[in-house]
Amino acid sequence: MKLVYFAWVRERIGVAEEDVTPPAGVATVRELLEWLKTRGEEYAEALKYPEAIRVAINQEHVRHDERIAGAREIGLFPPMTGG
Amino acid sequence: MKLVYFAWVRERIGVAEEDVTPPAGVATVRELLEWLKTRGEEYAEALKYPEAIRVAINQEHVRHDERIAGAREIGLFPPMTGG
Amino acid sequence: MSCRVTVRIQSEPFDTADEMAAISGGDSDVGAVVTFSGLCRDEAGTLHALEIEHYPGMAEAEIGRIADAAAKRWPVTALTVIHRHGKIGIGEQIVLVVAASRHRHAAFSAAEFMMDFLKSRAPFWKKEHRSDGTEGSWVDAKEADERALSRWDRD
Amino acid sequence: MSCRVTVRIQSEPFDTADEMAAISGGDSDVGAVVTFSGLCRDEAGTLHALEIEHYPGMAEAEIGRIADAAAKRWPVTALTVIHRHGKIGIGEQIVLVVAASRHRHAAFSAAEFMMDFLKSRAPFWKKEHRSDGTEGSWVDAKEADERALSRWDRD
Repeated sequence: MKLVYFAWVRERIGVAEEDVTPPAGVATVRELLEWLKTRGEEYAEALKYPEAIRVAINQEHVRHDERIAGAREIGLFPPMTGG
Repeated sequence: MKLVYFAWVRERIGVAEEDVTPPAGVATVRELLEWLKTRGEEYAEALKYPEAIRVAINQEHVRHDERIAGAREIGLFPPMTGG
Repeated sequence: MSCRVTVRIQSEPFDTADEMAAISGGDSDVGAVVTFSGLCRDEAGTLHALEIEHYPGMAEAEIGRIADAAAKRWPVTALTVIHRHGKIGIGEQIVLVVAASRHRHAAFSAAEFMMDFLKSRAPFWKKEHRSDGTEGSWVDAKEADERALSRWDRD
Repeated sequence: MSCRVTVRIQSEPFDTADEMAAISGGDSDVGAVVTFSGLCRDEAGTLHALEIEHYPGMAEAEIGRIADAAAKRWPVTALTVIHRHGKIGIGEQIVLVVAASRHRHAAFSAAEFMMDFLKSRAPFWKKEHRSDGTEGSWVDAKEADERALSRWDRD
């Protein structure tokens, strides 16, 4: 699946997007965030407070207990500050 | 004192403004309206439902129990429909 | 906080973009501008214009009092109200309210408060010009407009 | 009631007067147009610009969903939202919402609802460009903006 990052999540991880294949057992958004934190220091730093991370699956907001099966694109970003 | 009329009050009375000297005993807006109704058919018609008439003394809204002593200008008009 | 209040009653049309520029121009602390434009509707084709009568002097004074009340209640930096009188064709602007502030809530609330009070308290009256040439009547005040004022008592 | 919804995300400035004319033009049943303009503030002189990042595709989709929700809730005839991205100087417009309807209450409510949800739900992020040349930080989300959503639950 494709992951896309925005704002300080993107800056801290150091890339704007990447393709990943989470291991079996990573079923929810919350589990995805925990797994990503194990991928390196920059991920651990970006996702240190997972509850502060907003998530969209296929460009729609989801909660952290949402299942990621079937997701083509998952966006991870800070709380929004538009308008 | 000067009376000024607007909208259908003006049309029914037939003049836009006039100077009047109400008799002693006409102390409030309500009494002024009752006295005006005695001045002719056009006044009786215009002021038939006095509770529908809005009143301003010296260009500020007042209630019908307001005293008219000291008024330079009294405006009589229907409920407003601007905006 | 001081608030610049501008009130104009005029028969000529006005330019909304100019008024918006004037209200925020030069003030780098304005983050939110809300405008309300009231347009002349054709009421399903039955009208071809409205004639607006007003009480000269009192109209300006009353709108100024409403603006002062709004400025006291919300931290707005500027309020502009322009109300036309005379004959106004379908689709033309009758009234414009512009409210500027640091944040959006104050601008929205002040603009809506202004319009609610302007509708029922500013001395203007509308007479219809009917499309079929018959004599139009004076527009009746709406009870809903009077009721709209009461919600500003609460919050 | 059908509502024309227009959503644009662009880096170029836009013209508010053109957007207002487009939304009410030709529709003689529009009596009320409310606009909201969000401007870039200088935060007491500390900023010289904002950089706005967005999630392409999702930004348009999310604003479209917010507009659909507003159109379902109030009888608006048209809604326009334009949001800029990229570098935006002090005093420039960041966002414009225009709501048109027969009566004012629907236009005010729809515009304010749109802004409240846009602030906390549309995927945009602001980064500061500081006047003193030091690196600016990402603007923090405000708790007040999140709280603002809850009042739309009630009425």
